[in-house]
Amino acid sequence: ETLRWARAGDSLTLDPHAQNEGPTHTLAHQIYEPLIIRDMTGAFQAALATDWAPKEGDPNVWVFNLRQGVTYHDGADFTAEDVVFSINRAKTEDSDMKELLTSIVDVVAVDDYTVEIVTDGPNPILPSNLTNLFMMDKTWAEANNTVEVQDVEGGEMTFATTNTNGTGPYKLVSREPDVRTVLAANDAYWGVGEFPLEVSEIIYTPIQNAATRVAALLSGEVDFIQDVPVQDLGRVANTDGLVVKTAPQNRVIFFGLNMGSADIVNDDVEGANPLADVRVRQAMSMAINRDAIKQVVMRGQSQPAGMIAPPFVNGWTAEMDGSTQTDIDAAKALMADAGYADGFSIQLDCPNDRYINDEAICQATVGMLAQIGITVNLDAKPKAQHFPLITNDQTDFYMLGWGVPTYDSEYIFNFLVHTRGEERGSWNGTGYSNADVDAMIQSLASETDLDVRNATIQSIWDEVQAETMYIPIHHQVLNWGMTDAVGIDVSPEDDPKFKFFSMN
Amino acid sequence: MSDISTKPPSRMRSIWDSDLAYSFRRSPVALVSALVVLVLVLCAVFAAFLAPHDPFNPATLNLMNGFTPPNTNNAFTGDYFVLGTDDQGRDVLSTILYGMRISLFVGFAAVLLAMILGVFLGLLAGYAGGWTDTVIMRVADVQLTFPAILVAMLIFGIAKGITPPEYRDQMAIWVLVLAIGLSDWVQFARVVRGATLVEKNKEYVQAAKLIGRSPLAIMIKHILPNVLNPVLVIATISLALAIIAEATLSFLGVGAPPTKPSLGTLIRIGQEFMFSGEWWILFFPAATLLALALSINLLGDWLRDALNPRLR
Amino acid sequence: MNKIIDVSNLNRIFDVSKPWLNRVIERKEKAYLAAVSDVSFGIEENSVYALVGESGSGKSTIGKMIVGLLSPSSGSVEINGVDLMREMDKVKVDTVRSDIQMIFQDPYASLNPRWKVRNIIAEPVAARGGDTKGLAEKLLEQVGLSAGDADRFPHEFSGGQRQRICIARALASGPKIIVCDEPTSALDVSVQAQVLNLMSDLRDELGLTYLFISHDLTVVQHMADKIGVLYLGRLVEEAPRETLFANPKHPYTQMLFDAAPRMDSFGREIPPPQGEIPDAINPPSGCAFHPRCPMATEVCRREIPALRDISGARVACHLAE
Amino acid sequence: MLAYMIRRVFQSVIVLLVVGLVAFSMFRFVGDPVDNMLGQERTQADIERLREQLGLDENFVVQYWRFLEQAVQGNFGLSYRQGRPVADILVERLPATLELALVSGLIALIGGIALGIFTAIRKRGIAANLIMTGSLIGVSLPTFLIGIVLIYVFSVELGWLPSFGRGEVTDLGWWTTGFLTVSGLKALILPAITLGLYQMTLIMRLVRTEMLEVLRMDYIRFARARGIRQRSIHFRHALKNTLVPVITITGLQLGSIIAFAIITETVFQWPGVGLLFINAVQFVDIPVMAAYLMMISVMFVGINLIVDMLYFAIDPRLRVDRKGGH
Amino acid sequence: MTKTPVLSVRDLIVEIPTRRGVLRPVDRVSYDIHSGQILGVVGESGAGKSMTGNAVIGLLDRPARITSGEILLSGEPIHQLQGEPLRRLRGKRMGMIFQDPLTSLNPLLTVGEQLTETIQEHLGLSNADARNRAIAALEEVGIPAARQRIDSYPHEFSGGMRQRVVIALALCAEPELIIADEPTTALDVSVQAQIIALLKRLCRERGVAVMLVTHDMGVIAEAADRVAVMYAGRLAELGAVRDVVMSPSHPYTAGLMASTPLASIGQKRLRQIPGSMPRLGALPDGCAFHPRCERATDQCKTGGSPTIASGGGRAACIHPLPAAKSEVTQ
Ligand SMILES: Nc1ncnc2c1ncn2[C@@H]1O[C@H](COP(=O)(O)OP(=O)(O)OP(=O)(O)O)[C@@H](O)[C@H]1O
Ligand SMILES: Nc1ncnc2c1ncn2[C@@H]1O[C@H](COP(=O)(O)OP(=O)(O)OP(=O)(O)O)[C@@H](O)[C@H]1O
Ligand SMILES: [Mg+2]
Ligand SMILES: [Mg+2]
Repeated sequence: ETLRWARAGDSLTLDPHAQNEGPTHTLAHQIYEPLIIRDMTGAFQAALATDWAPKEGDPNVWVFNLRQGVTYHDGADFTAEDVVFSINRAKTEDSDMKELLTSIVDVVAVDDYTVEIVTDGPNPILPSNLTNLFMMDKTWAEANNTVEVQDVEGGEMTFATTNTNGTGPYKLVSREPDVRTVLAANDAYWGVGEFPLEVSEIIYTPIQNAATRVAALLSGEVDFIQDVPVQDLGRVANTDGLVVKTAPQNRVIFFGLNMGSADIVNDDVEGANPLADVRVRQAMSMAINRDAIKQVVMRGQSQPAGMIAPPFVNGWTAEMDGSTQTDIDAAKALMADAGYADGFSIQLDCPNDRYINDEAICQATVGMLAQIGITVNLDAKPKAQHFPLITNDQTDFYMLGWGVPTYDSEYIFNFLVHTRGEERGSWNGTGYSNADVDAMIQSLASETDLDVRNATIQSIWDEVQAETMYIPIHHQVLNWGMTDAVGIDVSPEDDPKFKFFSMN
Repeated sequence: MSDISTKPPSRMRSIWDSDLAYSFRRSPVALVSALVVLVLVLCAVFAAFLAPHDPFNPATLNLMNGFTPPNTNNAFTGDYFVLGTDDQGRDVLSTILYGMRISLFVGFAAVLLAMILGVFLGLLAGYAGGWTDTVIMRVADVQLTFPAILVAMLIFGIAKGITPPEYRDQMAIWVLVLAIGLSDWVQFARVVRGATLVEKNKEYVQAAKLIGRSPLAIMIKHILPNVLNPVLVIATISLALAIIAEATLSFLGVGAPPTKPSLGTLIRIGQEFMFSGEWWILFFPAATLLALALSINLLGDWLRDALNPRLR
Repeated sequence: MNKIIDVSNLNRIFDVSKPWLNRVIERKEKAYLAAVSDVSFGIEENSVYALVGESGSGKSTIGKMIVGLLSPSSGSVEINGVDLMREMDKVKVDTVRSDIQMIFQDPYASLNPRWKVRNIIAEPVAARGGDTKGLAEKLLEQVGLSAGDADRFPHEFSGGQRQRICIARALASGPKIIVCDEPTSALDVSVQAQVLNLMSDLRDELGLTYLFISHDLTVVQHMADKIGVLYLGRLVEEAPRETLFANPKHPYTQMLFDAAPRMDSFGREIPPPQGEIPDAINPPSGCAFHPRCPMATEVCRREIPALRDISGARVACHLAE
Repeated sequence: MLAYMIRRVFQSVIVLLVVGLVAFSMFRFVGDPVDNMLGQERTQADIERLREQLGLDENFVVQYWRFLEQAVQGNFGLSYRQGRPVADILVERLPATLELALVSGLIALIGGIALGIFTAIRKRGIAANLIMTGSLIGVSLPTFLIGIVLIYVFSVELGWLPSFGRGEVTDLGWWTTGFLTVSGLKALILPAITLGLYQMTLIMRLVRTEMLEVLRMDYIRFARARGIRQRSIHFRHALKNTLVPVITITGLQLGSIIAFAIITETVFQWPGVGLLFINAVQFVDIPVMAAYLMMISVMFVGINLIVDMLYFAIDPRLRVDRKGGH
Repeated sequence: MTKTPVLSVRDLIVEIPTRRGVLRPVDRVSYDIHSGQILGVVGESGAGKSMTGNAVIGLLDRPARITSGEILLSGEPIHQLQGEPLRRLRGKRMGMIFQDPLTSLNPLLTVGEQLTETIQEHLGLSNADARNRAIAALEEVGIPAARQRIDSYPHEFSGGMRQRVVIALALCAEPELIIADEPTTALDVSVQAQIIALLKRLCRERGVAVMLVTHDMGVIAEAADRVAVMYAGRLAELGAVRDVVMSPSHPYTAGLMASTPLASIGQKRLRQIPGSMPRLGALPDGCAFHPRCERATDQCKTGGSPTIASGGGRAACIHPLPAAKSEVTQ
């Protein structure tokens, strides 16, 4: 059966290693496959690998046994060669996946269906880094001169940008970026019989304008949409033949604060950085009424957060996540303590097309911070303009959302807590830098003793929480709207894998 | 010498008696639309006194007031709002009043800018002729190549790039003015040029030349007052267009900031709640915009016919 | 008597060629229109000199060159012995400029509709920074309107009254010469009579000199002391009024006289003149009038006749005697 | 005529050069291209190399010239967003926009002219006055709102027409058309109305004004005095004369339809160049923005040329030599 | 004369309602025109000449309208006709010539198209016949090489030729009556003479009745058989041309004649009528001319002016001039 699927954005490229981004991976998952996937509940499931385990006697090596009899869409066989090729490809300069693979030093094809991955130290969580790492056919890549990963930032285009050859359940039939992508079931798929595979054709249309997207669902022009605007959930749910399904998402929304600089540009305080004072940061966090945001802005579709890790993640604790309370008076007192009784003004950079009601949350925050005297200038812009501000250290107060595909705190620390540097900390726009913490973070990669590792994680979190490095807002709740013919539950990754879908 | 034997009628009197005033008094459409415009403009100007709340002061907002329907008390806070509140808990009525102020300001300022620029260039092109004319009119052609919203988006993009972030909020309004104004001058220039070409061959201009008046004096003192009628008509219609253009730009995300929304921004926000039943967030701003733009357009329409004796 | 205006060998050529590109593509020469060719005449002080001729004959062009609104292509206009085009002395030019004023044909277009009559009349003085107090009122009375009219706008006046306002404006700077370009052709006869009378009166009172441009022979006959007849930019005949009307020597002048309707020619059945005025861009060779001239001979086709003095008149005709 | 056309073409080229300059300046000044193209881990050497590769070390004029050279060949480089040649993307998207523009243009033209004539000849009728006032509502609301309201009414509430996209399209070589399928045609209706409504109002009012002016001309009175039929007077004598001035403005209007398509396409998720442009703005995809600008100007200039030729076809006075001017 | 006049206007009143009251640009005007006759209508600008002509052919622009009186075309009343019947009369039985030949012709249609359209409309001829007829019409008005020039556009003709085309258009369906509203005002004297001669010839040969509106006394004297002098919407005097010009009865006519420069050759000053014609909205009571009239008495200020017979015509004056020879001499 045909499934017409719409969401706000489109995949950025078909090259499976060129971008590390949700919509891009979601599409790729239908066509390509990694060794391991997460099923619709988020649990590991064997894909191109049938089983995997650390090598006995060598904690630095993981052994993957590959599925046999898998063929690519062009008929070629899937072998260990391809795994070696794909992982190495994903580790190259232009790949956007390389940060997930920093620990890998070598990939060895032991035989046609066994692969060993050598890491620079014991890496207990390596499998979770591979769930979005897609396997490409080496022969096909070489024949089509697309061995190199597409350099997206460099404006490059390769054969793989517009052509695919995966092992996945669906084949690409046609694609116009931002317009329409058509996929058809792969009859030679290895999983026939194992998965429902009831969707035989997928027509994927990005619809940016939220009202239009909802209208398309309401008028029956599409069967399945992601990103239902929260205000329209009721309407969709109350429409005959339509259902809304929700689930907590693996994504937390928070504000980052430039606490590292001696002075900041976008404020009205001369010669000092008010954000450098932890009391100010605490005050700001206290001023934010997360319940009101949940209630009004999110229409109940969020889970107020006290830390910047989603509950799925190893290291998350209920106490930390429930640690925030709104207290304007206390916040004012803290401000006064810090010497900012009269407040100050600052600019808030906010995306307007990335997270659920991102701009509205920022706007509500403006009002809440105004109550403790902080005048916030809101600058909302498309994500493509927003994110570079963070990675280029050009913002002092920004909104960011973070999902943790590895389900482990290390992922968060690597990107958001570690001092900004070559290997790690690329999304840490706070200027926070603590050598001890950095050392602890680095130790996580090779710590095999899970208890020790978890203790380290906890102490890093303690530090992060104590510093109020980030101001958490909430965990997003995912909404999928669909016709009641579609049988599927929401996945926390927001990545529908259509082979799991049933249609009745 | 205190002169004048037969005193001509007083100024007020002669304005009242003029054909324009007469046709105005006789046209119900003109009267009603003028009244609407007047009321709305006054509301906007005195928004600070009329509005029950100050939606531009974030400190006074209570998010919990969000989505209060019109003429009800909020379920949590118990506050009352005549026209309800929007998603941020802002009083819709107050936000409309303040937003209209921004829309009108942008409209008026943009039209003024376009008018000054267009009238000046049009006069120059028409009067000087030759190369000056060719150059100005070619520039106008180029300008026309860039439709208004494109120009606006370009200017907006560039201005955003070059203004320091702390001024962006205030800049946004001026950038809108600049963007809309710059994309609108051409029609003024064209009309003024056309009229100037006609006027400059009239004998009163010859007479002024003969006296030895400078071209600038002739352009400004003699020709300008005689080409103002069509300018007035265009200005009126442009005003409505500018207000709409501002709304459109808001939709495209390059308008007034959401913390200081204009009518257009309000509509953009409101349309997100169209399916969800919070109709008032869209309806009231849209109705206000419609009333405003429609009245201005109707006035412009009437003015066009009233000032064109050949159409009566 | 001394000549207050001396026009000699005046030429004005308009470039009416098409733009360069068209000429290149269509292989056409540049096209010139000789609006005024080799015109010479003088006007004596306190006299009325009239130029007559059909439309396009160059009357207005000459008028404009004399007042300085147009510059001649060649030849010179001397006013009180000062050649405005060549004179370097600014002050001299300025005084001469204010000595000469102009009244236009269309009384409706001659007055800026947005200006009050007072400002219109005072402008020539105000522009030079002179004292304009009471000036407009005085002039208005002088031209037969009331002082109270100064506060009105032009649209409140009839054509004849407007023409009076134009005259008042022309008088404001105290000129010696007034160029009148068809001042009454837009007016009704009864009003025309008033305006013409006013002009005659002013001439006597103020000692004005008029260059009177018209296509109406009867008006010219009434007003002028000396008359020049123009055809296609050339002066074809010039004579004092009595001489001209008693004995027109140029065939064109004769044709004009015949064609003009008269009050006493009830049911007159004479053959109307032949042909129309030729295209000024490609005028006929020789005497421009020869294609329409009943007496034309070979020489007329070839040679442009020079102005010759013939019994008190100057005539440009090979055959006149 | 030939000379006139050559001159217009020449002027058009100048217009294009200027637009090109703007587009090029965007490349140069809105964001450093090197910044855009190199990731964070760039070295000074990388920068130098890229600068040289892009010719950024040359002087401005040389760079501009190079840009033009490329632009003339339709080469605007690769889209930052899609990593594909901009020209390919444009060609892919153009049919959607052109078909939409064509249909809305036709709606605007036919509706505008018909209503314009109607309101002009029934100047004092109730229907005409209603149309006149009603038409103002069309220009007193922002297009996007009209679009959304149409979607709400016709797609969501009534379920008659699709709310987004082009429906099924048929490939005809490199051109894709929605004209050949029912769903394609249905999908066109709402966007075309949204886009055409505004222009229709403008054209209608313009036609009315011009027609009223023309109807007062002497030759119309003279035609009446000769007993020519009303119909012939309106449609043969007046309309033709009305069209002369209407054509210029209409030409410009049709050009701006393509620009206004930005909004309509966003609302209806119409896969044309306008949507592409909006996406490009969001992604700061400067090659696409520049190419779009150039493309719009080429179209504009093209339309203007066509309009000029129409003049020649309609107005015999222009066919003979005119004095001076252009 | 016993024959029915081609045009007979009886007590025609045209009114324009305005915000400052109802204006009467044509006030109780009566006259006849017989076949082959030219009636000259003179008067100053705004006297109501064009309005009268337009009323006859039914081309009054709103809000002007005929409020009383009758217009008879060969005895049939036509002043109440509207729409289609009126349209069929126009061009077929009465034609009109406007002042400016340039603006009278549709610039976008060839002369031939405009002619054949008119001919086919009224005579129902085939295309070819209509075209031949059009060529004949052009030849008749003296356009050389008519066969070639018929496909030219109006702007390709000179001013005089254009006016000839206009006349051809007005005459092509052979109407009985022509209303010529200042047909020569925009033309040069030499061309004017040609056009007047043409009109006279057509009138004589075809027996058309012509109403020739002008403000040029000379043209009237030369072309017209009878003259109507209008002042402020009223007929001041009507009579044979020689009588009216040489021995006017109405002081206004006399003043008008005398103020032409021709009448005062040799005099330093022209005879002038003081003042100017009053605006329609501010007409004085009684005889409209009385404020400017030397002969006016109190009677003139109140009473209406009786119509008196004078010579072969009539005048509307209480104190008419003795029908003596006026001052107009050779
Ligand atoms: N600016 C100009 N450019 C080109 N040709 C001109 C210009 N001004 C006048 N002419 C031409 O010069 C000739 C003489 O014009 P001018 O106005 O002097 O005639 P005129 O005798 O005053 O005619 P009229 O009685 O119509 O006023 C005409 O053929 C006219 O077309
Ligand atoms: N629509 C109108 N409203 C008011 N007055 C009008 C209107 N139309 C014409 N008139 C007046 O009617 C009178 C008669 O006009 P008409 O055109 O018949 O004069 P005319 O004798 O033909 O003058 P001219 O010689 O200028 O053509 C004029 O006084 C004019 O001002
Ligand atoms: Mg002239
Ligand atoms: Mg008239």
